[in-house]
Order: sequence, then structure tokens, then C-alpha cells
Amino acid sequence: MNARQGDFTLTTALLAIGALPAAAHDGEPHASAFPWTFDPWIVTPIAIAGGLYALGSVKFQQRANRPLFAINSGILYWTGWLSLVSALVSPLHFLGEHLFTFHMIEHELVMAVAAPLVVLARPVGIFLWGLPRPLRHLVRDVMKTGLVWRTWNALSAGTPATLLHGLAIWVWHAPTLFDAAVSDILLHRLQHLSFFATAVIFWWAMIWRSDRGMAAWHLFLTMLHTSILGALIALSPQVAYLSQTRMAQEWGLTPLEDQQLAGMVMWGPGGIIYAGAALAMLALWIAGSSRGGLNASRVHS
Amino acid sequence: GGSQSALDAQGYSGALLRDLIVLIVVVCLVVWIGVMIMLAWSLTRRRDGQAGDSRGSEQRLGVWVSGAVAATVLIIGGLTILSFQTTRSLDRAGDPDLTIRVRAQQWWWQFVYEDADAGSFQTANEIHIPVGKEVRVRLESTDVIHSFWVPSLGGKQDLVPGRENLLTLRAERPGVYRGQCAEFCGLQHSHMAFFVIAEEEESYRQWAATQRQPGAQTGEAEASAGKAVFMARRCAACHTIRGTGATGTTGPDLTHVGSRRTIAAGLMDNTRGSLAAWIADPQTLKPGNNMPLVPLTGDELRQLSAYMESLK
Amino acid sequence: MVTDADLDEAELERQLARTWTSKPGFWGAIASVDHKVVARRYIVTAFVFLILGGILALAMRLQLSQPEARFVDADRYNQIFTMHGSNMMFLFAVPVMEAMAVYLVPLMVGTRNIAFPRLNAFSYWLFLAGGLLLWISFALDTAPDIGWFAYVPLSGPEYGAGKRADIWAQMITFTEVSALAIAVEIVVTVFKQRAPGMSLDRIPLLVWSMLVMAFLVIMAMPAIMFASSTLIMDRLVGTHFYNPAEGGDALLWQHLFWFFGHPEVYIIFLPAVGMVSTILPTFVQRPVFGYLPLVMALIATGVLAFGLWVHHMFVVGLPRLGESFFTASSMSIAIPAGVQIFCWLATLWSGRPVFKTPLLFVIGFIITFVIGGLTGVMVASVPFDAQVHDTYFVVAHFHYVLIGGAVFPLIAAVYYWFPKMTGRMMSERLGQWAFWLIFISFHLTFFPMHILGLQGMPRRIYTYQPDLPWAGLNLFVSLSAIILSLGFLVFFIDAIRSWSFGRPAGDNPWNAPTLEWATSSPPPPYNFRSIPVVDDRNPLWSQPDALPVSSGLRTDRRELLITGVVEALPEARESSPQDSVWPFWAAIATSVMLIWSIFSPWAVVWGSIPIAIALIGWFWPKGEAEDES
Amino acid sequence: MKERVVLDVSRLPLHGMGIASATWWGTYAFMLIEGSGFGLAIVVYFYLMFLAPQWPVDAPAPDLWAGTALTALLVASVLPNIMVSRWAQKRNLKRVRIGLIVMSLCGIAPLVFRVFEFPALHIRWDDNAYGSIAWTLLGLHTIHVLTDLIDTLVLTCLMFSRHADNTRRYGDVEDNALYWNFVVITWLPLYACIYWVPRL
Repeated sequence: MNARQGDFTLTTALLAIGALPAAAHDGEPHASAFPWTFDPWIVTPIAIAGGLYALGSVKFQQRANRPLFAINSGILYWTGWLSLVSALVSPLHFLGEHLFTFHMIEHELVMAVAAPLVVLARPVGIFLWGLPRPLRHLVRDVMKTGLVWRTWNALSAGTPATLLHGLAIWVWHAPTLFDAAVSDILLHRLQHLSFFATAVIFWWAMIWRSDRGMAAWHLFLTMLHTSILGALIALSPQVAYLSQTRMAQEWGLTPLEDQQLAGMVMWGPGGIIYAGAALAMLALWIAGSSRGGLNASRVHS
Repeated sequence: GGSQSALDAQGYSGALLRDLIVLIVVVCLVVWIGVMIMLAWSLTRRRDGQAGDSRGSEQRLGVWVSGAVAATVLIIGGLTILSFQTTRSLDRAGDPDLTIRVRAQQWWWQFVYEDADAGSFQTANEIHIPVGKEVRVRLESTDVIHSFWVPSLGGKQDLVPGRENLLTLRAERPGVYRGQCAEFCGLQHSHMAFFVIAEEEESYRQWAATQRQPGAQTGEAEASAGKAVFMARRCAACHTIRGTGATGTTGPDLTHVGSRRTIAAGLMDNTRGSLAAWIADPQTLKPGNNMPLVPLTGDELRQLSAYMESLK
Repeated sequence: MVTDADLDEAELERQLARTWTSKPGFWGAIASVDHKVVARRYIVTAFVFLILGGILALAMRLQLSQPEARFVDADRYNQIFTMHGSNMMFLFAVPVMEAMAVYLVPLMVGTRNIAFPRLNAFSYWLFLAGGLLLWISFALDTAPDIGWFAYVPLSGPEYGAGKRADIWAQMITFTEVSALAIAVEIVVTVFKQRAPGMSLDRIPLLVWSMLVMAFLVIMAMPAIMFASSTLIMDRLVGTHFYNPAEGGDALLWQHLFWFFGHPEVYIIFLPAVGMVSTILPTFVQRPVFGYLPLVMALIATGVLAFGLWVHHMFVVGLPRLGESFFTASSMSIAIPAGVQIFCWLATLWSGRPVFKTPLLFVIGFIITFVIGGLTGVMVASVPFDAQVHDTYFVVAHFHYVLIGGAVFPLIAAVYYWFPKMTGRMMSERLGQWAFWLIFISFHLTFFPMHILGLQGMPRRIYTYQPDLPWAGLNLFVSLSAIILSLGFLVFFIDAIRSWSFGRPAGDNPWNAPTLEWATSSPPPPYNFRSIPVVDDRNPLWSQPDALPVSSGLRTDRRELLITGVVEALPEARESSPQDSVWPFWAAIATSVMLIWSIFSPWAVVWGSIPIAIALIGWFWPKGEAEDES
Repeated sequence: MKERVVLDVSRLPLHGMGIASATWWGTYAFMLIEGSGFGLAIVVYFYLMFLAPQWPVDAPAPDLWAGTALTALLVASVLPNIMVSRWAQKRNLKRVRIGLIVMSLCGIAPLVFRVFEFPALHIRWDDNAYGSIAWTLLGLHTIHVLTDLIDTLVLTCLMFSRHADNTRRYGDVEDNALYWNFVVITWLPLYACIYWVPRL
């Protein structure tokens, strides 16, 4: 490995996107431009989600008397939305199609950054405000039907959500499937959709549904299994993801190095996010365990 | 002897690592002194009449503790970047000038100089390298895990059966550098040393040219007799002496054993006496090693050690 | 049905004693399931193993005191350092910390016995059998000689001759099964048997540390069980897990071993942290500063422990691109460690230190552990580690962490809780002697090893040549080690003497704030006359006059209180099992099966039958009050 | 120390069920230990797979029928298992007895299929690392089926004894049902690994 690649490693590790100019300064075919990706099947839903939320916030702002809530959740939502855009539309997506490492960063952004932020913002209410009135009532009614409600409740309980999200992560990282997703655009969309959807369910379950202690436990388990998957990928002496790492050479990495770095991204930074969330949940759990007026009165009954 | 110390750095990597070690130790020393001052102050400070756990002082303590934790984060962040810089400097560009394949085994080192043009050759427990050149060592093990370590030249790297690891050495100054197996590898782990002799390009070339020659033929009668003993007494079943009928591969290649500084992986200096002692009773000198005790008469022993010594 | 509500104190104590006291005599002692009795056995046994391990260390120091010494031959030396490491980790450090938990946790959470007390008794017998297996094999000169880490292929079928490696692997199984059993007991005791009102944020820090330790055991020990079992399978029935020629891998062993081995360090260290956080406030007479940060630091250390195993493998040829990740993650453990250190310093700063022996050892711990932590930061750096890995630098580092970081607090804990356990004080004068001897000679012994390591001295060598520049320091280290052992001798003499002749202690000699000091010293078999009710983190300081308690538990059966996980609201009265000899027989049956399985895989089949019989005897209801519901 | 009574617990039940029972938590803790064991075994399976140039090593993918039939059987057994647990909650002794007999049979039947699973792997444990881990996964799970079967059999006998009609026993039945669910659930990823991953 030479110094140029050393630069590459550092910047990849620490600055992700900031590394781009350093990575490609050798006049490869892609050096001049990092194109944005405008896949209508991706851009349209993201744009709608952004538009609806903007419209909804404006309408909500006019009626509500809780501006602070709106501002906080707005910041969360837009940060989440922007990380989704940077993962799926910005040049990062283009890079992800060429380098496994960037693809992994993209996935971590979708699953461990965008999803929890959007979930924290609880945007459904605002979305509804963004809809025209008849549609709003229709959607609200649909959401309240027993089937939808029960399905959501069943899925977003702690254990099913953790299992579902874990299953999505492990199944898509089967080398054959992962490689297929890189070459088949339909599968690729499906992959990102299932990552994001299961991540939203997972984070919803952790943040809003589960008891804090259980949430911490599920987050810890998720940290453990994603770290192990990352470690498996990072430590494999064979290139398992053939077509995903095919182009690594153009970027100054061997395919094996690309795979190792990708695994490392999942193992390290990915794991830290889950671990951090788990610790935050535990802290809330412990700190709140004697509050709420229940304790003293009920013990001394 | 020969230098074997991470602090006595004589190679490119060794010097980088020494600088890093010194720097980190200094930073940590400062941190430790800082913490000790805080500890001493907490223990000895004068306490006024009131117990000091009012709300305000608790908050002040909180600020201090948070500040100290933030400083911890900064320091370990800085040390991580320092380590990273060193790692990057260690992995320099460039193809190696020389490649040596290392096959570690219980409890000695086999070194193969791979050179398609000039011809490959083998040594044991001793390598010569040219000063200032990049030497790539390809590390393999034929039995258990060993670790290749020449502290004065650079860090260590394990030799794992079923895998190959790489390490690059570059000696900056001529000298004799001692290395030793650093991963516990069984009974005689302690006696698994080797020497790296860094010399100027010219003398390195001469040495390599000599090593490529078949084993020396001497006119000395005692040595010739020793050769006959070597062939007759099963020695040839395990050892190779190029240019003779001895082609065994279990033990070290003895073609130029007389030119080496030590025998039995750094156990003893290489003299006729120590050779004789070793051949006479290897199991007492290095219990458990794979060289069997071959019964010899006194004359045979003298002849054999003379022959070994003559293989310069 | 008899409850305690309308009895006077003396009558209540009489009835409780009748219900909870074990029968006298040999079989009564074998059958006892009192957590204090079992813990005392555990602690004493573990300290015996400490002494034996220390003697091994002295043997090694004797051999290394001069170059090419011939006091101990290579084979014996390899057995000795393997025994020293395995013994200290598996037979002393982990068990003694768990034993302290078994003794203290039920008292500190205010309950009458540990959860699953029969499992507790079983675990002790199994631990004892594992220890005996290892030491008898050493006496027969067939002890393991493969290092406490037993790397394959050296320990594999091809290079590990005889049954030595199998004995090591099976000793692991013994101690791990007993450790897992205790971990389960601790988790359930802490979750379900806390005194009413002891919500999560009122749990004593020692109990938190033991809880985190128990979770680490539960998550980490299966890795070593899997590893040691597959090693035995490779050796006995010819599987190929670790054989690279048939698709196995030598590094797989290291991953599994260190996935356990790294958390193992925290399994030992976290309880010590809990001891410090408990002892310190008592000797400065103020509540600990930063309760929640300290709890979170314990948990964060536990979580991080599972991400750090590769830092024992920096030189095996891991992906070079990952080095900065590995360095960063290994160093990050310094953050929770820093939180703890600074919180303790803040506690010291704002309190009024009383310089008794326990506090001296705590201060010695801080001084020493900070050095160990900083050398830990050093070896966390991949390039730094490339020079010092497997040298005496690492030997120095982990002795600073394990002796300085765990044994010093343990000795402090012995001085601190000895009065509670025996009803008698240890000698303050001998304690001061022991402290200064141990503290000074510890540093004299282990500090020079850092330098030896940097000077190129590898670990696990039984001798070295005279022309290497290590002889002087090695002699110095060996002489210091003798003083260190004298220090420990003083400590043991003090403990043994005080056991019978110490000054009577009274309930709460240190004016400590936690529940174990609310009962008599030593505590009665039922621990508390009435179960305390808690509304503060330091109940004895907030309620100095009269302890709030609950009433209504039965006295004619062993009954304790089950409470909720979060707020510890009472949920049920539950019976606690009677004494039983079945755990003893089950342990014997298990030992037979495990040792037999070193020699034949069929042992697993035939050996299971007596185990099943013993377990049925253990669980079959006897129709006593215990069984009522 | 002087005491002040502030709480009366005499009206609490003499035995807790579900999360108020220490045994329930103990069962979960042991399931966690064994779950970690299964998880590790699966990780080792993948580790060896990532290591090997092709997977399975020197063998065709295992035959499906025995494993699939056993999987169907195990999944189906969850239904009576949950029923037994409910009946135990309601303290219906007669039904619990019948249910336990059914569950004993549900424990024996999979073992019959298990016998055919080992040859269906087309490799021996001592052929190569793939064989070793495949046999280990199957063996590990078999041990769990066996232990729970023995537990169920003993419990069945117990429920026909004079000790049967007791909240504690019903609690044991529930914990046993919990453990059987665990045995079934852990089998599903093992089944996927052993039978379907080699077909990817």
C-alpha cells in the first residue's frame, strides 16, 4: 500500500465524502465528475416526503401553539431527510456503485443515521397536515383500520422489529444477493427500501414503543450482530463480493482491501452508533426509575 | 551478541516505532503526573469547617470532571492520529529490493533467498541483508505459530500455518541485529533466535555469491573424514549440503554452516568445540529439539565437527 | 401459617434461625445452600489458589533470576507459566470476584438468600473439582504446557501430545459452568430480589458492577466453552476446526478465545471498580460523586469489551487498512475509565479522607491503575504494540491492571468487609505494614518489566543467554518479588489471626451507608430480621435512627420478597429452597462425565445418566412448606 | 439497628408467575447463554464459509427432505406447546396432562428425522472443517431437543404424581413450554444455515 492509498484510508475512515478529491486525483475516468444519481424511483418518494413535510409544517405552524416542538422535530426531520438524500442521491450513491466501502457508508447512513433521525422527528402528523383535506381523512381512516394498526403494532414490538431488521441486514449481505443488487437496479432499489423500511420500524420500536431497558438490550444485540457481520466481512481472506469490489482497482485499492474496509465501516462506526444509542436508552431508564411519583407512595402503602 | 532492543533502533521501521514509543510514553507520563497531582491535592487539601457538598460546589466538581473527560477524549484522539501517521509511514511505496522467504519451525528458522536470475539458496538462523535496501520477508510456518521479531529493525509479525504474512525491513546502519521468536511455540521457544547481519551492498553481494556456491571441499584430512562420517551416519537424511549427496530437508541446510555466527538457533557461538558438543549431545543442550542423538566415537565426532567448521 | 407481624424481636429471631440455619455435621455442611457459607468457601478456596499461583510465580522468578539457570527445566517451566496464568485467571481472579458477589449482593440488595441457592452450591463443588483436576495434573507432571491461551496448533492434535491440552480445556469447562451458574444467580437476584423501593437508580455501585460482570460472563463465556469443546473434538474425534489443511483456521481459535478473553479482563476489573466506588465514599464520609456517570461507565466498559478482542491479535496479520479503526476502538476504553477515575478524585476532593487500610489500598489502586491504564493506551496503538506485543512490557502492563487494578481493591474489600463476614476487625497496624510492603514491592517487581520488554525480552521464555542485557533487571525483579510475597504473607497472617482473635466489630464499624451494614456482623443465616424498605441510595445515612422495614413474611418456611425490575415494587412472597445434598452429587456426576470425556466421546452419553438422576433428585418436590403456593 | 415497619407484604401471593417468578428469569438467562452458544456456532459456520474457496467444501449441498420435515414438525409443535402453556396458566390439570403427553411425543418425533439428517449431509465430521461445523450445529441442537425432551418426560411423570396440582408445577410447565419454543426458534436459523446457505 502506498502513501496515496494511505491518504485514501484516512479520509475514508474519518471524513467519508470529504475524501473524494484525494481519492481520485490520478485522472481516472471518473475523476472529473461525481455525478448525482437521479433515479426517478428513488428521487420521487424522497421529493414527495420533503414536499409533504414542508407543506405540512407550514400549515401546522399556522394552527399549532407548540412552535418549539415543531422546530425541534423539524431539525431532526430535515437532518434525517438530508442524510437520506446524501446517501441515495448525492455522488455518494454513485461511488457506492463503484466501491464497496462507500456502499457500506451509504447503508450505514440510511439505517443508522437517517432512519433514527426521521423516527425521532415523528413526522406522520406533519405529513398528514401536508395532504389535502379529503386525502388526509382517507389516509387517517386507513391508518386507523384494525388490520393496519395490528400489523404495525405486531411489527414494531421490540423483538419482531429487531429480528426483522437483523434479517434484512444479514440476508442482503449474502454475497450472491449483494452482488446481484449491484448489477440489477430493481434489486438495488429493493435493497435500499428494505434497509430503510426495516430500520424505521426498528428505531420506532426502540425509541417510541419499547420499555427503555428492552430497547437498550435490543440495540446492544443489534450492535453485536452487525459488528460480527462486519468483522466476518473484514477478516475474510477471500474476496466474497466479486462484482461489488470489481472496480476497486481504479480507486487504488485491491478488491480485498475494499471489502476489508467496508467490513470495518460496519464493524466500527456502525457499531458505535448502536452502542451509543443503547447506552443513552439505559441512562434514561436508570435515571427515570424512581421518578413519576409511583415509587414512594406505592411502597409505603 | 547483537542488538535486540526496541529502544536501540537501527532500521527505518525501528526508528519510526521508537519515536512513536517515546512520544506516547512522554504524553502518558504527563497525564499520569497530572492525575497524581490532582490525587495528592484531593488528599491533602485543607478542609474548612463546613462539609463541602453544597449544591454550588457539586456543580463546580461536575465541570471539572467533564473537562477532564473531554481532555481524555482529545488525548486519545491525538494518540490515534499519531499511531495512524506512523502506520502510514511504515507502509511506504516501492517494490522490495530483495525478498526472503521465512519458514519458521520448532525451533529454528529457515531462510530462503528467492532469486530467479542468480539462483536461490537457503540459510538457517542467520540472514545477511544490504544496508539501506527494502527487504521483504514472506513469513510462513510449517508447524505451529511463531513470531518474527528483530526489535532493532522493526516490529514483529506472526507466522501462522496456512497463511502468509509480510514484513519489510530496512537497516539504516551496518550491524548485527538479534531477533527472536516472540510467540510461544513449545518446549524450546526460548532458544529460537536468529541474526540479521546488515552490511554494505558490496560485502552483501560477496556473501550471497559465496552462499550460492556448493559446500566447500577442503583438502584437510580430518574434514574429509568428517564428510564420510556425515554421509554414513544418517546426518544426510535430515540435512542438505549442496554439492554432496546430502539432500535431507527436515533439518537446516548446512552447506555453509561454518560461516554462521551461532548454531542451534542462537544457542551457542559457532566454534569447533561447540559444534562437537552439539553433535555429541543435542538433547542436553536444547532438550526436546528434533535432532536425534547419533552415537559417534570420539574420532568420528572430531572429524565431523572439523568438517562442519570447514563448510564456510 | 406464621408471619413475622406479631412476634417480638427475640421470638422472631428464634423462629427465623430455626427455619434458615443449616443442619450441623458433615452432611449438613455439604448440603448448606446459605449464600454466605458457599461464598466463604469460594473465597477461601480462591485465596488458596492465589497462594499456589504465587508460589508458581516465585518459581518462575527463581529460574529467571540469572541467565541460563537450571532450577527449572523447559518442560516444567512451560507447565508453570501455563498453570500460573490459568490458575490466576480461572481459579482465582474470576471466582474470587464472583464469590464476593455471592456474599455481598444478597446483603446489599436486602434479601435473605441468593436466587437459585442450590445452583450456587453446585457451582462451588464444580469449581473445586476443576481446580483439583488442574492441580492434581500438575502434581503428576502432566499439567498443560500450552499457555493460558492454548493457541492452536500448539495445543492441537498434532503438536499437543498426551492429555495435557485436554486437561486445560476441560478445566475451562468446569470453571466456566460454575461461573455461568453464578452469573445467572446474580442477574436474577439483582433483578427480582431487591428490597422494596430500591429502584434502578438506588442500586449500590458494587451491585451494579456485579450485574454488569454477570452479563459479561453470560455473553462471553459461551465463546470459550465453544472453543474448548471444539478443541477437544479436534483432538479426540478428528474434527478440523483448527486445521488449515482441511478448511479450518488457526486464527479462528484466537478470535473465539479473545472474544471471551477480552471481556474476561473486565469480568475481573469491573467488580474491583464497584468495590472502589463502595469503599471510597465510606472513608470520605460523603456520597460518591457522579453516581449515574459511574453506572454508565461500568455499562459502557461492558459494551465496549465486546468490540475489542482483536487488540490481542495486532501482529497476526490483520487487514492493514483496519489498523486505525482497531487503534481508535481500543483506545476508546480509556473514556469510561477516565470518567471513573475523575469521579473518584472528585469524591476524594470533596470529602474528608480517613486513612484506614482499605482507603490506603484504594489510593494505591488509583496510583497503580492509572499507570496500567496508560500502558493500556500504549498497547492499544497498533504500531506501538508491534514492538511490545508478547514481551515483558505486556507482562508488566497486565499485572498493573490485574494486581493494581483488581487485587488492590480486592484486598481493600477484604479489610473493609472482613468485620461483616467474621464479626471481627482486622489489625490496622498489620494492615498498614501489608499495604506499604505490597505497594512498594509491587512497583519494584513489575515496573522494571516495562523496560525489559522494550529491551527485547519476550514472554514465556524459560531462560536467556548471558550476553543479553537483561540479567541485572531480572535479578532485581526476582528479589523484589520476594518482598512482594512477604507483603502478601503479612496480609494472610493478619486475616487468619483476626478471624479468631480480632477486635469485635459491631454492626457498622465504618459508618457505611449500604444495607449490608444494617444487620449484625456476621449476618444471621436469614440475613435480615425484616426486609428493609429503601428510599435513598445511601439508606443508612439518610435513615440513621431507625431502618424502615417491611413485615408480613412467613417464618415457618424460607421466604423472601420478589420485587419488580425497575422500581422494585413488591410482587410476591417466594420460598427459597431448603438445604440439599443433591447439588453435591450432581457436581460429582458432572465431574465424572467431564473428566471421562477427555478419554472417550461416549462419556457424554453414559455420563449423562447419573447427572440426570442427580438433577431429578434435586428438583423433585418434597411436599414441604417450600412447595406451598 | 432499630426498625420501623412501613410496609406490609402479607397479602402478596406465596408464589409469583411469569415475570414475577425467579425461575422464569432464570430460564431466560439460560436461554441467553445457550442462544449465545448457537449464535457463535453460526458465526463460526460463516467464518469458515468466508474462508473457503468454495462452499460446501468437497460435498454436495445436503439433502433437504429430512431437515425440512423436521422443521415442519417443530414449527407445528409450537401450537400444542402454546396450548399447554395456556392450560397451565388456567391450572387445568387434565388438559395439562394430555398436553404434556402430546409434547413428549412432539419431542420424540423430531429425533427420528434427526437420525436421517446426519447422512443427508453427505460428509463426515472428520472429513473437513465444513463437515465438522455442520455436524456440530446438528449435534448442538440435538442435545437441546434431548434435554428438553427429558425435562418434559420428568414433568409429565410429576404431573401424574401427588405434587401435580400446585401453582409451582404449573409454573414449571410454562417454563418448559418457553424452553421448547426456544428450541424451535433457534432451529430456524440453523436450518437456514445448514440447508439453504450451501445452495446460495
